Amino acid sequence: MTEVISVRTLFFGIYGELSQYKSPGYLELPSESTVEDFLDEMRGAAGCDWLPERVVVAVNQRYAEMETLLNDGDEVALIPPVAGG
Amino acid sequence: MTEVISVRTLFFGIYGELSQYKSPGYLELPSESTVEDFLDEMRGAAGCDWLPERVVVAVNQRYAEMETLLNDGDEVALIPPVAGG
Amino acid sequence: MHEQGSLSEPELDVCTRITQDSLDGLGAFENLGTHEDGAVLIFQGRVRNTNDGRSVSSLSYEAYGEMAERELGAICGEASRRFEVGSIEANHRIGDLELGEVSVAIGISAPHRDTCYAASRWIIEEIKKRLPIWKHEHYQDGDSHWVGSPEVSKT
Amino acid sequence: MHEQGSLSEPELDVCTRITQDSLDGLGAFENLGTHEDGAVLIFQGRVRNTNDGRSVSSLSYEAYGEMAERELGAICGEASRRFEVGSIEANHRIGDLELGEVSVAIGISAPHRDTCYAASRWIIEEIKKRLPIWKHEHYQDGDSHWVGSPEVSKT
Repeated sequence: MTEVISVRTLFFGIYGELSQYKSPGYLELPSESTVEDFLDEMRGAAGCDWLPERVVVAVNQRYAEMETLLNDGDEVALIPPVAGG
Repeated sequence: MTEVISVRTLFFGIYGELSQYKSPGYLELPSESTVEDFLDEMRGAAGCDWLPERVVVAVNQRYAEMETLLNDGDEVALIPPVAGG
Repeated sequence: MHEQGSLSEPELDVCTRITQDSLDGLGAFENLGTHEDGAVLIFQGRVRNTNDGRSVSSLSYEAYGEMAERELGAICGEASRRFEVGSIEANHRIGDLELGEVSVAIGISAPHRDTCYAASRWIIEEIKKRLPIWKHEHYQDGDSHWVGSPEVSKT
Repeated sequence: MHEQGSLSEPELDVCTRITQDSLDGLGAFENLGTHEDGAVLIFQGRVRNTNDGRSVSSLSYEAYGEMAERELGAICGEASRRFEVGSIEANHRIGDLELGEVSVAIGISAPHRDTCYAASRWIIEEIKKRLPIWKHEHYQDGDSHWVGSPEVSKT
């Protein structure tokens, strides 16, 4: 088991606009990290302090819970309020 | 004022089928007759005894009430249950 | 797009038709509405191959023509006053129809989708209630029946 | 008409697409369904010239492409299990759209019209709830806004 995992980060809509200058394309996290750990890291070390308190997250193209465990190589997307239709 | 009025009679759908051999194309009625009088006459003298107890009637292409007064030259249509759509 | 011009009162954009011609195509609805309209809803009724458990082979629709035209216009005019619609196009077919052919087609445009669904639904229900049109269903077994009418025998 | 063949289980007739191509035409819906279907309902969402009281000049839709395709397929698959529909064709446009262009188009065929209305309504509401697509509205005054997102300022 690796001690550290690396996940790919994706930003869409308003988050994409806000993240375009300084947000990471990948983030390293301790293994056994959850979506919630990921968000804490994004808001802190990764400098995305503009993220609102509640953020919807998709892991590998599926909506995820805060408790969802992340694995090395996962694609983690930050989903602002959707507005299709 | 005429003592007698003549109305044109129209039959549709199942009524058209039932009326095709012996139903009148015109009916003479006393002046001041109503739709109800018309129906009584149809069921009796005009031989349309197959007409059900409740019949929807249109006078001059508009739905009419039993109390609607008829005038000479009116077009009176017997409307079976509609089934458009 | 039909441009509404610069009238202070919006024009009533309602078009209705009782016709022997095919309604199968959707061409009549390609350009429904204006840039005010964020939603379009098109309903088609078609001849099904079954009804009440019987195998249908074909249909004939008979209409009280003049009255049907008047009533369909009245229904759609009333819809345009009840609901905040942009345009309405409603057509009913008469004569002989094969399986799969379109018997009724109703297109609505409106600023909002709620209005489209409500108006479309209201119009088809009113058509079924009051449009003087009768459906003669022919079955695979050779029998036929006026839909909705009791079986009356000539005495 | 798509013939369903002679399978004992009816095939799931669902087709979905996230596309940069125009959805303005109705051609995709001309032959929806089979002779089992007595009703067809087609919904189009279009770019309106106003939203929340502001004059819109154009729109861009951004999508999380792979996830949007998966979700749209999931929504329509779920609809086909919830409702007794025949066929479903649902398409969402992405990229830059002009006023009046179709952003979303949903066609349903079903044996009965109740089902068409219910399924169509359900699908468009689910799309608005969960399809990962974002609308960037451009206004006549030169301003722009991500619809539904709070105005967040980068600190």
